[in-house]
Amino acid sequence: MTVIPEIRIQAEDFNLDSEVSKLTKNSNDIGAVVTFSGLCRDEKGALAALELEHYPGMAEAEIRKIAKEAIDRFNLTGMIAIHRYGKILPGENIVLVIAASPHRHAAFDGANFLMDFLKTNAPFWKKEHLKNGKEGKWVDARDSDMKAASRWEDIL
Amino acid sequence: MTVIPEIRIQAEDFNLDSEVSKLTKNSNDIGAVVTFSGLCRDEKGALAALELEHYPGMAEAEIRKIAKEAIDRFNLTGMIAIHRYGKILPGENIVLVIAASPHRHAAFDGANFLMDFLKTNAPFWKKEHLKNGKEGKWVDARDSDMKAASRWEDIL
Amino acid sequence: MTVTINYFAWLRERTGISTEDVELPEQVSTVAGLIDWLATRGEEFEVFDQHRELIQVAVDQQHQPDHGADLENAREIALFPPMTGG
Amino acid sequence: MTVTINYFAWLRERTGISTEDVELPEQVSTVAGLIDWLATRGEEFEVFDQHRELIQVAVDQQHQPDHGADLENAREIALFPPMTGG
Repeated sequence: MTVIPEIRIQAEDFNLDSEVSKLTKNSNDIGAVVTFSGLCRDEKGALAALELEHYPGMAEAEIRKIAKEAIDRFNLTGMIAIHRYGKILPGENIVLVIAASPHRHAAFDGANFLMDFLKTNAPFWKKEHLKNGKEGKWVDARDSDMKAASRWEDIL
Repeated sequence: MTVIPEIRIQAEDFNLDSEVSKLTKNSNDIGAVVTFSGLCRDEKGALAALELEHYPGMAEAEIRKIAKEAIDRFNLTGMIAIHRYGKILPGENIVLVIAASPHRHAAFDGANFLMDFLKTNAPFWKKEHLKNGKEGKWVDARDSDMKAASRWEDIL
Repeated sequence: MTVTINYFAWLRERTGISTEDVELPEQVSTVAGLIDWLATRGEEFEVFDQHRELIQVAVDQQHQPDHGADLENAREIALFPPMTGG
Repeated sequence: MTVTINYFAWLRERTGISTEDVELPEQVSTVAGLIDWLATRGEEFEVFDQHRELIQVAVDQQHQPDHGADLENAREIALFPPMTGG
């Protein structure tokens, strides 16, 4: 059975329950579902919004490529990834990843793997808009994200 | 700030979105939320239901102990665990764990850690009820679950 | 010493008892001693001898991984097979 | 060779261009050569020289981690800083 990941790039928010139930309804072989939600943080209280820019077409294709790799590596029975673009306020969702599997560690690993590579390989960029009206900066890529992606090479 | 985990042992099902939003609303320091849902599987099509028995009082206390350990180890900003009891049909939810954190790997690790120890330390037992009306068996504990819990001793 | 004993899962089914208050004989001072004594209580308690190594114990809701654990001042003892939650 | 070039994030802001169709000079045959040439196109393109090591390239929507990558038959080239999604 080939498992086809569902990948969406959208401005709108998402609903966890309705996305999860797409994978679990009509299925009796799923024992574990892991979801990852990435949210817009603002610990200092200075952020008005993040603006997410993306490369249409390539963004979806890259995430699909990573999701297919995750499905193969971890024998997932279902995978959904949704990445938002546009202005996102502090506390709002940015990204959702769902991995379903018969067993729990595969579901954890699948979601974790997809997030690690999405960070380094999916063509999205974040710009900060500040509350004081000043122009914010583009968020820098982090070395720790590169390291997180490279750790999967030692596994399996 | 002391983070208090929310632990519930209940017969009723749960709603992912409403549980997650308990942690994320009114918060700007959460960048990552990981949920784990454990479902009743029935790959062979022979199962009518699982019946979950638990030790009231101790079940909640043990999960709370593990959740507090997870919060301390991984610096979580929020944690919820819900475990159902009673009859659970194939495809239905059994357990939900939610871990929230500023950073994604802490949220993944926190939920994963809680599930591993919940499997070995929380006083629940599962009995199978079969579709053919015959008496099913009590589900055996798995060595792989003991190993999964012990792997955390090497970490941190 | 009077204690409440709770039985779970197949120990509850085999003994036919969910919970009981019992007077422990004076010589029963550890989990291992309790299991020895329970096994003498009749046919439906033979399971304690047959599956001794599988039996898990909580004393006052604290899991005791070692059968050598002391029962002093115990009020509530629970006996059960390995846990299978989650 | 005529190609479409897309600029993203601060490369889009600095150049003031989202997308353009350009005729590449014949000597431009690799990503590195493209960056060299772009840097000569005026003040707003100096960023390609200043931040050369940060610049990421996709050719026909395939990420090319190496600036030595060939541009032969490329139709759509994208230039962008390191990605920061998720």
